[in-house]
Amino acid sequence: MSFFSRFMDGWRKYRKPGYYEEFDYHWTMAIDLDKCTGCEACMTACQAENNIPVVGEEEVARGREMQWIRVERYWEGEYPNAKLNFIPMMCQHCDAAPCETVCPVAATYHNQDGLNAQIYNRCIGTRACAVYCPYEVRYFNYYDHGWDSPLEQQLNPDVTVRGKGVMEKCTFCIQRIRQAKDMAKDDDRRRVQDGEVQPACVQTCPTKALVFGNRKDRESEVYQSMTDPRNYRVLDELNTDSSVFYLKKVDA
Amino acid sequence: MTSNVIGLFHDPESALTAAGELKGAGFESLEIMSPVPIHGVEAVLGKKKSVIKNFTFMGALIGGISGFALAAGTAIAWPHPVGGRPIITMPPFLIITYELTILFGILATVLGFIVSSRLPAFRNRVYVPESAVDKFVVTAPCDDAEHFKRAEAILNQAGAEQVRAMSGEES
Amino acid sequence: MTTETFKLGYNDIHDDVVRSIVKTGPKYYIALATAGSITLLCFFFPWFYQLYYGIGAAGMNHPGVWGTYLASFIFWIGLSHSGTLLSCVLHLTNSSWRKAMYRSAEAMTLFSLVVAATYVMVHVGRPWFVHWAAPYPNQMELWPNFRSPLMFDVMAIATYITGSTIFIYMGSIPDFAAVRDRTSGWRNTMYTLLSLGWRGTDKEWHRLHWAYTFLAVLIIPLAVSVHSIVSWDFAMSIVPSLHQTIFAPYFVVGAIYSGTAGIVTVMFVLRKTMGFEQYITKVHFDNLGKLLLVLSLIWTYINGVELFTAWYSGTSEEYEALGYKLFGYYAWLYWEMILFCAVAPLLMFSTRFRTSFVPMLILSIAINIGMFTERFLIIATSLSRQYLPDAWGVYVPSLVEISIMVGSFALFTTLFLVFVKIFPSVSMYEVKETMATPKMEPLAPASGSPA
Amino acid sequence: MPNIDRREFLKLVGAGGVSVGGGFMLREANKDQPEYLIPHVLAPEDFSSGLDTFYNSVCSMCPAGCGISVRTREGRAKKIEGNPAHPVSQGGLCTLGQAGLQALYNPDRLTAPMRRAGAGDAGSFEEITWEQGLKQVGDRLDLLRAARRGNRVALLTQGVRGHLAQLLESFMRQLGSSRLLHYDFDHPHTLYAANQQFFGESRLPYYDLANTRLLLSFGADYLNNWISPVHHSLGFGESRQSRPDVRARFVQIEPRMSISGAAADEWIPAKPGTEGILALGMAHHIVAEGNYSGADRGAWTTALADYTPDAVAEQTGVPATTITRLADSFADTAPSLAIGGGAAGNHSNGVDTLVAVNALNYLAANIGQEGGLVFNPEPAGPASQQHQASYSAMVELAEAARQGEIDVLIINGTNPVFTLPPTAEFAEALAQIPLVVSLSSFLDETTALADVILPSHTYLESWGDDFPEPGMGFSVGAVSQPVVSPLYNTRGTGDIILDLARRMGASSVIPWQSMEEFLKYGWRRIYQRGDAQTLAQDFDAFWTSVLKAGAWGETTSGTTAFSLNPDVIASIGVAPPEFSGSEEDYPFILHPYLSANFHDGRGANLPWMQELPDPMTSVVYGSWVEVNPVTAEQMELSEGDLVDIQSPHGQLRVPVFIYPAIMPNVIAIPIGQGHGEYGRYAKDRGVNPIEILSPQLEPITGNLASSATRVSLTATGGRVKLVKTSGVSRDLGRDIVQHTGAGVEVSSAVDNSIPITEVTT
Amino acid sequence: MNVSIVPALKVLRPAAMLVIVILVGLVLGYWANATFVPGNSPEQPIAFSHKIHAGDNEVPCLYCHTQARRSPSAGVPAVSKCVGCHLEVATEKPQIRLLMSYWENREPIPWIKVHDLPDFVQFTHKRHVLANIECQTCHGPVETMDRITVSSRAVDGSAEVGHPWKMGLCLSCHRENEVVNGTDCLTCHK
Repeated sequence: MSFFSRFMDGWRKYRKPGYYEEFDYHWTMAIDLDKCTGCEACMTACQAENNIPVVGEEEVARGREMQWIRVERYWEGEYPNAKLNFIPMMCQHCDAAPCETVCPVAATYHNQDGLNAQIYNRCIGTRACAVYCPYEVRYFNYYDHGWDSPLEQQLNPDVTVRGKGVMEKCTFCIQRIRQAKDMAKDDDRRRVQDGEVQPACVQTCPTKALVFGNRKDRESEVYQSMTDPRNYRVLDELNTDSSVFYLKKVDA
Repeated sequence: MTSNVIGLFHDPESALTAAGELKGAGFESLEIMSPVPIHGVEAVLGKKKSVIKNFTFMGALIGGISGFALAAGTAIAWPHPVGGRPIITMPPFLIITYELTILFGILATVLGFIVSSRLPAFRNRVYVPESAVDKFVVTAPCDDAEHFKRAEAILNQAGAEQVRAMSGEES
Repeated sequence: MTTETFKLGYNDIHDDVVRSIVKTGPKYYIALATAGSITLLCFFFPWFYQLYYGIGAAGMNHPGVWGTYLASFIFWIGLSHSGTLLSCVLHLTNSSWRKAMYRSAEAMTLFSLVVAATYVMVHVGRPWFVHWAAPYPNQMELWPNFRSPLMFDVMAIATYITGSTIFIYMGSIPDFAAVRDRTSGWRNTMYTLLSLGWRGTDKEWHRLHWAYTFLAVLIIPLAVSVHSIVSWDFAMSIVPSLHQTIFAPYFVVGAIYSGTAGIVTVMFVLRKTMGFEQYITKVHFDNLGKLLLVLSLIWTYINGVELFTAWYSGTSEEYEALGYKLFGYYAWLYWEMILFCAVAPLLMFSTRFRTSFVPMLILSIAINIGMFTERFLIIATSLSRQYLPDAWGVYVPSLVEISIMVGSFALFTTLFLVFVKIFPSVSMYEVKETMATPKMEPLAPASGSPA
Repeated sequence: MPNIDRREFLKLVGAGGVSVGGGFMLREANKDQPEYLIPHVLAPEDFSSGLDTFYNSVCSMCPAGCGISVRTREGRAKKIEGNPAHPVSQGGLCTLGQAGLQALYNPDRLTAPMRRAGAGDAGSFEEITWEQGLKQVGDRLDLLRAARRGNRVALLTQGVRGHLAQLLESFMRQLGSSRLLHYDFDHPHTLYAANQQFFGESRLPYYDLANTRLLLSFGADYLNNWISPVHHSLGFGESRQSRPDVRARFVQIEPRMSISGAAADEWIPAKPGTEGILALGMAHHIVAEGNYSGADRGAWTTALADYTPDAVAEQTGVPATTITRLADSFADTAPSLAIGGGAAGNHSNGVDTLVAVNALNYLAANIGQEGGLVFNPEPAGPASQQHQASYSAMVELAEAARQGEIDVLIINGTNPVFTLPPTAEFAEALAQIPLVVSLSSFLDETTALADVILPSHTYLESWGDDFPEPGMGFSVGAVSQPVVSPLYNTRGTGDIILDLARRMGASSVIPWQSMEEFLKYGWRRIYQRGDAQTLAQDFDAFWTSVLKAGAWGETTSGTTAFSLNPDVIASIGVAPPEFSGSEEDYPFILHPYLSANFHDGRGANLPWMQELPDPMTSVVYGSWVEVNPVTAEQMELSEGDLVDIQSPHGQLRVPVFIYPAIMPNVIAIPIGQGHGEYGRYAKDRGVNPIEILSPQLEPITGNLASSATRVSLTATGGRVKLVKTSGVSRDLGRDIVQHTGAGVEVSSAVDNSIPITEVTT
Repeated sequence: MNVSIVPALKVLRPAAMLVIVILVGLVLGYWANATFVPGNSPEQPIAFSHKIHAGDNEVPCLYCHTQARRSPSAGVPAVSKCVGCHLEVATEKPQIRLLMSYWENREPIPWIKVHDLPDFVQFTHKRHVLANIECQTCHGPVETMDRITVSSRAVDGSAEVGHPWKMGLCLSCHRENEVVNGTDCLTCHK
């Protein structure tokens, strides 16, 4: 196909948004804040699954901690009526992600499954995406991290270990998604069924506050949750159109 | 190799008059070398039309088109959905277009200058170093002694400080 | 038009300028050596360390992922903004007082751009892959993302460097020719090539004039676009107190402001060191002073507007950011900036101040310090106060960063020192233009005869 | 081509040659270095390179006994996940459980048997062979046993259940020693005692959070580390949102807001130690209001006569209205549930307090009810409750040692030197014991004082089993199998004990060669019960299926019929708590609590746990003391100020953290940091509040009343930067965590998404 | 006097030529190495010949590299597998003796990896084998090699000899066969 005809096709196809609705998946997470107890099991699970390094006390003191998913805490009121609200915060996989537009080398972009992709080996480390992300969930490798032997034997072989100068963030455990798709292919299924794939955080959550699945499947658990009347999205006013839905805390 | 008659003047005005008279006397392709651009040369040696502006314009035009083609073409060849924007995202592409317009415009202008001013000089051209400092020099090609006589007369008449013959390659 | 600035003839200018190039005293070499070694020690050495260790060598952290590197980048881009831009404007408005100074002003543009470009490399996490930001055919079949404000930057700055290089070169062709005639040896070779065999014929003058004019016309919008685009690196984000429509004009004005101040500094130095007392005079300082004053007023105004809108918005985000800027961790820097860039310049209302050299020098330096702070604050304050309070944090520059910052000035100086030995740092022919052209004299007896 | 003279030509040629070489080398230089492909010699049948293998096992990071399934790849454990089939964890897992991997791959593990080098000081050891080590110990045991002086041997282990417990028991019986102590710092002795008193059985009932509609928790941090946190969390989630149109309400009563307090709908600060009084106050109200109409109503009325809401309000500092409100709703909602424990149980009146809580359940008729508390049957496997050592039991042991009554002390896992207050003088006692043997996998404070170290496997390398206490209303069991081959020259605890048993000539009674063998022996009996659920054609099938499933359960449930012994009612009553130290000298009450990350300190050597921000404060890598904002203001303290905390028995220096939800006269310090040994990640970090606890006892159980120490607080003027990950923990009206009333609003988030994300209908 | 830049150019000529020669030289050297030096082809601990096994005796690849069918990594056979045949076959050859010595000492054979991908690429053999793509497409004519060499047969222009595996190679193949999400970065990089 000549470049010109390719150009003209693209020209016709790509002038409007919404050109990739035909794809099968739109991975989405729903987090029930009424269930979340802030136990942070998700954080450790994520760290174990995704080879997230431990940076050490000094680096944390300098604000260099690495947590793809972090539990934020917000106090409300004063003693004796003080309340503490937790909210797990990870990459929201926005469909209108500010971070994607700014990357000069397209190291972060939106893939057809509604994932906000971060390609480590393409990243040149301008860190612009981290500035543009209103959720501040992008973490930068300020240097090469090490694992005291034999801790490195625990590293997950399916996830790249990031080197210095590279941005990283939550991937919705893309390696698990790929694996599930692979299995689906094995028995000639077109789609991954609901519940077949769970990110580490969702899997471990003791209260089952986190739900993950394919939004385009109307029967899926996540679709039920995200359409729950309590749903809202953090910083929705910014129109980032995020794929992580939170269910409001209930006051009773 | 052609030989030229060369008149050095102390001031632009007399140089101009000299040039005017030479022209009147039927000398062709006169040149005035000066340390600074002289006002009113065109009145004497006739209007000059510069092609540079055409170069600039064309350059800018090509730049604009190729700029947009570059941005849009890249986007289409590798359609990365980004930030929920359409693949062909006008505003940013227009900025790229704008920049490339200017870039090509500039380059074309230089080209235009090179071409139209017939620089750099590869042949040995007639040159009087003083003209770079403070003298105003009128040169006219004249091949035979008789022409030279007439030219010299005119130049001296116009108040040349010095009149020489000089040979240079036709450039 | 001619101003009676110069009481000397064409010859003297030649002598002065050529001397300034050919005659080199020990002072120069000492200066060059110092600047060069500082560059190595404070700029390249820490940078290489950072390449080896990672950006962690700098003080950047989680909310504050951008820091002094980017601030310096903007600063240098800004500094570049008066030279060529100013000289273009003045060329088109054909104001004569520019002519003695514009050459060095343009040089300033060029070199600050070079420094800025190096800063991009310093800032980026993996500079060895930075070429991926350039569109070229590669086996990865992947080209840059032209939707990114950073790509605008790449384009704009590339264009700008090309443009201003060409502009300064074009402007000095006749002078190269002039110097060529006075030099010998390798210099002569160099200038012969540089001057392209310029003879100063009426035709060449005519072409040069037009080419130069067109360039000027092209470069003015370019320069404006460049700094607007730099501002968009920030304004296009949705970070509170960065996401502002006023940013483009704000940056452009700030750029010209700091750039003009920079010119004043450079003028002063040239004047003292190269012995250009006759060419760079009170007049220039006076005019530059007026310009600076106007710019400072505009700058102050825009700053006020920024604060006002932030305050008026009343949203928690803007409000917190504002409060943090005025009274937060970096507050002292903010007030320092206000003092240097908004208050001090008011002195220039007095003509005596404008026309006295040393005070102007001090002021100009103060202004640039203030402007650097401004760039730093724009990044530091807004990044440390974003949407999620839980993720707030403070960024403090590390030693490496500071040293590189200092080093970059040395780098600039080094480049400039090299420049003054190659380029005629005062445009001879244009200065001549501003002088009284020789007047008609009684006919001298014809001399000489056909060879 | 212009003419070139010879020299120039040569020069060019030379340069050309050199640069060609250069280019060649350049290419050579950026060829990548070779890697190796090391195959098996004999491939194990369940091995396949590049594919995951999952092994189900049991988590031993805390006593809860959750089921885990471990993902391994090429013989390396990569990830621990909750085992969905296991009734306790049901697929969930807590932070500590996740971090088990770092216990396995910890750089500071003991890699081989060691012996104290010479008479050398603590910590200097020389490596020995297993034969040497086992011989040294075995011979000694053999001698003592032969000499009928087996009682001079003591075995101190962390709380273990299942067949390992049984093994230890018979081992000690063979020795003829009664000194078998299971010691955990956080073992709920008072709860067992209270149940003994009230229900007449010293066992934990099953708290059915999942189906309850109102939970009153008296000081029990049930979501974090009380008994079975993961299971409670599951229940919490269930009862909160998973039931249509029913949402349980959670009320937490404690002086310092714990994680459970934060999760609760209502947090009520009651004076430390008065929780029981509060419970009785509510009981009084329930009875008085006639919400209770049992036969023994009269008895209750008399028993609770003094606990009028006003009197109670006066003692507890909780307004009477609150008490009555809670009492009413507790009685009205069915099923409702009251649980007590944690700090509330660790006071001088601990047992009475928990009895009072049980009484509440009784009065609200929650006992034996779904959604209330359900009795458990006898656990299917061996239990160890009777051997659980209270504080005073440990003190006795130490005393005995000082008297020279102990020749050999075998320590397995537990770390008393760290978890006992210095007043118990345990370290000194160890010095008196001729032969201290540690089976720990890490060089913790206690092991550092041992004479011989026989390092045991981590739980991911060894055989074992567990019968979670409490069961799930029915008895549950699970076998924990090795998921990776041992990393180092270590052995399973069971195997070591078996070996020692052989060496002391008890092999006639303890014939098994390995723990696995012994387990099979034990489980064969379970199999022979022939429960319908576990029916399999033969034992091996049963065994493999248990291993595969990672869990086993039987549906025999505990007693449902329950009649209260009348004289219990008469005895009901909670005395005001006693504290050590006078209120004048020590104005504050110290509230030490189990850290979310480190449990009782055992997690402190895991880097993940060290770097995991504390859920409530987001502090990492250190200790802090939580102070009420008002108090802090009065004392002009701000975050990071170093303060001296003085108790009658010691002093600590800690940075201050301003904690919005703690009573003004209470200060809290997390337990877990402040190790002097225990590896590079734990060593010399933060402080250990246990060090300054007074030996205040709970009389009935002899348990340490760890929340009953008074302290004073003095600013030192020093200041440190408290390392934490949170910036500002207040959302300044930004509505980040949104709330809604019980009523439901129509939402917008889905509707206003832009086209590309529209849910295709 | 006259003016022209030619003399100046003359002066510069030698220097200019030197520069040109050096540049050309560098490129030439690099290219020569890339073209004529065979790709990564290390000496293996045992001189195992794919030619004999896969070529002459036509042992199917998947007989030894069993994993390739169901796992991301093809895997190398356990020593036991080799021994399985060589207890009977060609027992007295020196290399087989070597093999046996490994077997008797229960030592694994430290094969050196020839075909190596960067760590940030997550390639899975399974999908490609199941898609009936010949091993040779990427690994070259292994059955003709006595010692495994990164060969040029894989190259379809997008990758130079000696290092056939460049991203372009994967991409072009994915494009031609229109793999679903075949050009999505996340397909290989995670």
